[in-house]
Amino acid sequence: MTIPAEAQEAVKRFGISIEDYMLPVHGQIQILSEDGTILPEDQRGSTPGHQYPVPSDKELLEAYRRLVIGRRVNDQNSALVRQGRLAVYPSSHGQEACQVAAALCLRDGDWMFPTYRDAVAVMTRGVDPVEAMTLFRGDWHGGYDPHEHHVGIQSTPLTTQLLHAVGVAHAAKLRGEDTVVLAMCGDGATSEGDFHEALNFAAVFHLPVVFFVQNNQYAISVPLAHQTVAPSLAHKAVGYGMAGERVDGNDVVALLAVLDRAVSLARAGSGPLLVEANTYRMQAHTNADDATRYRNEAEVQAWAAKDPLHRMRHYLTSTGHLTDDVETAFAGDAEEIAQHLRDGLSVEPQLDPQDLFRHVFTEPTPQLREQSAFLADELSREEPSQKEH
Amino acid sequence: MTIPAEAQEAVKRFGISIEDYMLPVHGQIQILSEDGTILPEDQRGSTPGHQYPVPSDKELLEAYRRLVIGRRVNDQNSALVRQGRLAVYPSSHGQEACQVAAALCLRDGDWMFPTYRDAVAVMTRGVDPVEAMTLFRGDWHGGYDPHEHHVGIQSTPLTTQLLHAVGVAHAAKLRGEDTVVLAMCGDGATSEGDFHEALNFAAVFHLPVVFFVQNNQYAISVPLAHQTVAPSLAHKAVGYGMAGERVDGNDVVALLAVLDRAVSLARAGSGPLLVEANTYRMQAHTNADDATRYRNEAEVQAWAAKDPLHRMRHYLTSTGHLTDDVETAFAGDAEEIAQHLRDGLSVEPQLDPQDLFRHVFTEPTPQLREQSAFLADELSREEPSQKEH
Amino acid sequence: MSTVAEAAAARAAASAGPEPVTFAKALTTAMADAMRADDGVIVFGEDVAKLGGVFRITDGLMAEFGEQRCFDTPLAESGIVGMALGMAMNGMRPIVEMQFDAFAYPAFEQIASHVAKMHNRTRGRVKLPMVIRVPYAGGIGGVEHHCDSSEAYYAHTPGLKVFTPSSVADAYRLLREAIASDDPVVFMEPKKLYWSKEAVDLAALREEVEAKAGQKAEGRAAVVRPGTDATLIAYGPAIPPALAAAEAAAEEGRSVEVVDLRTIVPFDDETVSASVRKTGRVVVVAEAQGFASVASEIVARVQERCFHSLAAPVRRVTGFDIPFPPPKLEHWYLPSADRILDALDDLQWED
Amino acid sequence: MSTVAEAAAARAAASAGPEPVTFAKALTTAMADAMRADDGVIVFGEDVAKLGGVFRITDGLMAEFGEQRCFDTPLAESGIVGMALGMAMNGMRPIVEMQFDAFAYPAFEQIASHVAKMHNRTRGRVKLPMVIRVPYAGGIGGVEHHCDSSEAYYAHTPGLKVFTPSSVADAYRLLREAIASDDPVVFMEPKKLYWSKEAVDLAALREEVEAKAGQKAEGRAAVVRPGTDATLIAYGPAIPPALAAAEAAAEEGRSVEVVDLRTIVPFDDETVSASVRKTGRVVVVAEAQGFASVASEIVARVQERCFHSLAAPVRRVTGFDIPFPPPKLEHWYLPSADRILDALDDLQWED
Ligand SMILES: Cc1ncc(C[n+]2csc(CCOP(=O)(O)OP(=O)(O)O)c2C)c(N)n1
Ligand SMILES: Cc1ncc(C[n+]2csc(CCOP(=O)(O)OP(=O)(O)O)c2C)c(N)n1
Ligand SMILES: [Mg+2]
Ligand SMILES: [Mg+2]
Repeated sequence: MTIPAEAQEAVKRFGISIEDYMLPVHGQIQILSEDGTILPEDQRGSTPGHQYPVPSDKELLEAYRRLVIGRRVNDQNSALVRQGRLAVYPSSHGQEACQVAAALCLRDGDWMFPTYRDAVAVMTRGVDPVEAMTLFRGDWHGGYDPHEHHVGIQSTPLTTQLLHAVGVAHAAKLRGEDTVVLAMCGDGATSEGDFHEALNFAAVFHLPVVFFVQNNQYAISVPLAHQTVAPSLAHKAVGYGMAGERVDGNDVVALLAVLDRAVSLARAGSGPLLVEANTYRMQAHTNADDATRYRNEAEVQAWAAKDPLHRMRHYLTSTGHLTDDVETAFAGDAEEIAQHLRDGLSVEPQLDPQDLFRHVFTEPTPQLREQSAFLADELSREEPSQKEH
Repeated sequence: MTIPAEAQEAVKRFGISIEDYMLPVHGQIQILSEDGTILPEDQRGSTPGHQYPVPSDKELLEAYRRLVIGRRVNDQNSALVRQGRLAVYPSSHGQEACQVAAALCLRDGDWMFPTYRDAVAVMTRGVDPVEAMTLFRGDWHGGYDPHEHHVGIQSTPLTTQLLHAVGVAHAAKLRGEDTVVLAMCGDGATSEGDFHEALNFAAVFHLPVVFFVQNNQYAISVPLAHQTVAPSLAHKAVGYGMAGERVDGNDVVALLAVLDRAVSLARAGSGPLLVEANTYRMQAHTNADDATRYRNEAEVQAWAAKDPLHRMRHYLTSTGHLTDDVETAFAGDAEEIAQHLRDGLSVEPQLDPQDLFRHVFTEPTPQLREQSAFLADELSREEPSQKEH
Repeated sequence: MSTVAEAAAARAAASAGPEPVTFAKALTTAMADAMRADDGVIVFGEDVAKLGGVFRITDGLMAEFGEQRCFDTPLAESGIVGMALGMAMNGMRPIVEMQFDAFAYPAFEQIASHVAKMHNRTRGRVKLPMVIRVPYAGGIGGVEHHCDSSEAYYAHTPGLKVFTPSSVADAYRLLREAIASDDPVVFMEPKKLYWSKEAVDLAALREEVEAKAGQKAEGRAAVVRPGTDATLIAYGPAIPPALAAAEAAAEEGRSVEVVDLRTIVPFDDETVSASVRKTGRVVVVAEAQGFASVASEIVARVQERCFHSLAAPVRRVTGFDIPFPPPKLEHWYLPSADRILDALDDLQWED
Repeated sequence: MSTVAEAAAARAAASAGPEPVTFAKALTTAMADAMRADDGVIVFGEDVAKLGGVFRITDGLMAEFGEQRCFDTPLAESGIVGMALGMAMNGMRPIVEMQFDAFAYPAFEQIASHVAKMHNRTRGRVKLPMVIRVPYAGGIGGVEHHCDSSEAYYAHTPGLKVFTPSSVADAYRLLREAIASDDPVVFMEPKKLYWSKEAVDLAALREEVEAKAGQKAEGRAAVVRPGTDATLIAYGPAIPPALAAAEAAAEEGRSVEVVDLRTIVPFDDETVSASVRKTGRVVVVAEAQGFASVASEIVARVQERCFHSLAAPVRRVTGFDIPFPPPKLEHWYLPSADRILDALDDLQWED
């Protein structure tokens, strides 16, 4: 195998084996304790070759602001489902640290490939929240232009988007651009064949892709133990000659540290990396799911104690960066977006039946033109009263 | 993760980490040197938890006999292709040690799931050589009954058969049977999604499957370096919480040692294992391929020096187990099978056009009955001369 | 959804006696009964065990039969189907659930290249008694990839049987037959019918099936509404709108026969042709996009076999040749009773 | 294979002037020309680089354009198609090769759920100018899984264009059009035609295509042999036997028109219907198994549109509904000129 330069560096500097470079830390990288204090360096779970600096206070304060907004967005959207304004919403409540860090670690020109659960990451990246909700409101499959913010359409067929991420990175690399691509998926999704193919392609073509797995312990009702018996999901990196890392997914400090380094390694030419964030889906899979069927309240409560917002609030307050005024301002920012969501989603979308035929191809085929005329004719013959569906 | 008992044992006994248990040896297990002498224990590439006894002389002599037969079968079949008796033959010339060991490590009740290249393994397992050639003669898709010798049909769609192996093992396990299943594939095939899914299913359901990868360095024209940048294919085991091992694929002694242990571990309940054999495809991919387009003669010659037969012949002669008489007897056994192949394949197979419809379902549908009648009618109207196609 | 509910209610009202049972319940009961009757029958897939499936079709099976016979797998459809194949080779009768239509596509190679062909390539030595359950089609407001009608992919693949019930009794009967079949069956379940109810005596059906008393449903289309002026040929999710259209047509004085294929493979040419010869006018109704579909096949067969009985070209009412629309637009896509009535009106009655 | 060779020879003889060129060469040249014209065009897949593909269709591309623009991938078809999609999203025009028809199945989810739908779901914001080349069909004595006719799976999937040339000139023209298309195209190459030769001036064709001079072939069926008594509608591998049958029919005094679809999606109803209205008798010929196939669709469309012009039911000559047979049995399966002639004879000429 060709050992990437960065890996060679680590191997040399720390006197570790190439496998040690690839193998994630045995536990996980954690910087902020559950009660909101920065852990001493020797308690962060790091090993030689796996050491991380603490991000700047400025970065952390902004991350916290995004956490507050993310939580508000999750709760607002869940409420909008209950009010019938959204058809479905897969909430990332409890995973906001992952969502926020995934967006903040990227530059403008970089790309992100999210799943259905990553709406908060998508919005944090700059996509208009209402546009991001189009899929879940049900007036179109995707509401935003992937090219505008370099965010792939939120993917439902599990894991498939990782390959699109690989392709985007490959194209950029062929053109000599320094784009990094963050490819996201869940723990369950790692079992699909496309996961394997995406990681291998990225490794073989030595592409700047950071694979970011939010291990929220469940794939709908199926717990991680039925998904894999590997020591960790990050261990899967080894099989591709890739470095893996495991991080506390409720610790936005550690997430930023690990993802920032992963992105800069990738940009510098290390090839792809795999980061597993250990987190928890605090709510049901979607509003259609009943989580009490497969997990108990005690488990949920144990994770509630690790709440990502709570930890950061405590830390930033204790360091004096988060004053009541700032907290109020952040809450205001969050409320503004919640209001925007409420407003945007309270308007019934204008539906045009002809949209059915408009975008199948760049130009409709004769067959589609015929079908479009057929529907237009059918609708024109309907009673006016029936037109309002 | 649940650490299998055997792994726990290794971890305890050798004071190694669970990752050390899963990680293959850094080089490869080799017992017989290229010039045919048994290597001293400290030169066999083993590490704590990865030590292998030398199989018995009786086992080795029988293995050599099978090697001689296997080589003869490969060469005979290649000749039959040239004579037009076979449509195509993917030869395992150079890989006979893998072929032989794969069959010999199993008990009668065990199952084997071979690829198109594993005809020698299939025959070594007891399948009639002519029946095994049906696929390549082209008179039917498969010529033997998979249930008779517990050998799956040789699979062309790459890697798909690993999942069938997993299913067979799962069914046996549910019934409390101690069947072990050997699932075979090539280096190229490890890149397919089904490889990932098969290894993961086997690991999660803790099934007695030994995945046996013959890494012959090429997938048609594509060399291993374009297939993976992992330290080895055996390293892929780690990502499934499975133990991996790497063995000299031209050393039947090491292969038997490693596979025998893998099979007995699996039978004892260790869960699945992954064994990578490092070998070489001495001839073109099939007769239709032109290997000079993508590899040079020097490389081929370097591997010729590692020939699996040559090494064993030297070793067994030097220990006195292989006398001229025995060698002659083995050559006779080989010639007998070659003759059987020549005889069997010189007879034009009896073709029945109605076979087209007979086996699609257990009972033909009305549609198939109609189509069958249509063809019968068509053929009955043909000139007698045209009937002989 | 009102059409569906109405049609179901109408059918429920029509038969007297037994309690109303949902389509979902009939499927669950069919699996449970088969599992009771044969230890080799096992059920697995994503979320089928503890959760009972996202549509709750496997609800209670793990509780009754244990985690060995009803279990969750890692999230990988090719893995599920490939493993099922191996288990079927080795004495089991697996039933696997694909969570939604489009999520069976990762298993396409296993289905097309192995499940469909294993019996044939081994000259019948390997039988694959396995069922691949696929909840399919729309009408439930599902987002993209959750409402595909994928039956044509399977029906076009030789070696697969394709069943698709549209009534509660058929849900039970056909699933029992699929499980009992030594051939692999792709069992397409119209999602929108899961919650439809009919008064059906499942216990009586069980007895009938287990005594092999009644006629097999496999390969036998059902005339679900008799008529004399025109024939609607449909299956699965298209049956409710077809029945509603026939009902509406009756009010306008037109007697429309509705034929439910029940199994697409094998196909019941006899029943279909008999109806067409009688009425001479045909509309084929299917929810899937029409191009190169099962509906195309029905049209082709009907005109091949009944050409001289046809008073008008066979018409199709199918989905458009577009990706399944988002929830708020699906009503424009789904074949409605009105659209079927329009097609019926078009059958050149003036001649 | 003699029919194929003969038909090709006949066509070659018919046109005078330029050197005979193989179908394979036309494809290779089309890719090379497109790569010269546009840096964004790249080619990848299994064995396409150093080896030039198992059929040598990409031979010489790596040598001329370098390993960045023509490269081998790891052995994983879903990976190939999924990565191509990402590259197409990001400014490239990838052409990927699936080594054989059945080996595209692992990519089915990527093709059906993403390649086909991306343009639509993003309201046209993401274009996918990519070509998936699939060598398909039989007639080459290939073993199982190497001779599937898989066009119906793609043609049935909305959002995919499906092209399939049957002549050397069309091989060049259609592949250039596919590469130039902003929509994804599944490009089906009849394997048995790779070695067929015709006298075609590729340089002239190049000029024509690059000057956008001629009419586009996309969506335009070609009347490859004019006739008045009956129409054979065919495409891809079925064209040679159709032409041979027409030739033989002519000897018996029957004038048979042969229509080559060239592109299945979009479909050229105009040309097809015009021919049918003229002749009134139709046989649809396709190599794929017939059930729920492209042939079914053609029959359905023809009877929908030309019912009253039809003097007899539209007949189909297709593959049987069985897995593609082993090499020694394939001649019984493949639509032959004789079988087509039988079907022509059946078109109720007595009436
Ligand atoms: C290919 C495919 N199979 C099945 C599904 C149905 N499904 C949707 S989400 C889900 C669980 C995914 O779990 P995970 O990857 O852990 O992500 P999470 O929902 O926990 O964020 C399943 C099975 C799907 N969307 N795609
Ligand atoms: C799914 C699939 N894709 C592609 C092919 C075509 N193909 C046949 S053999 C081969 C190379 C396989 O290489 P490897 O797995 O290393 O096995 P080897 O031939 O070297 O024994 C390829 C690409 C196939 N048979 N199946
Ligand atoms: Mg999860
Ligand atoms: Mg190989």
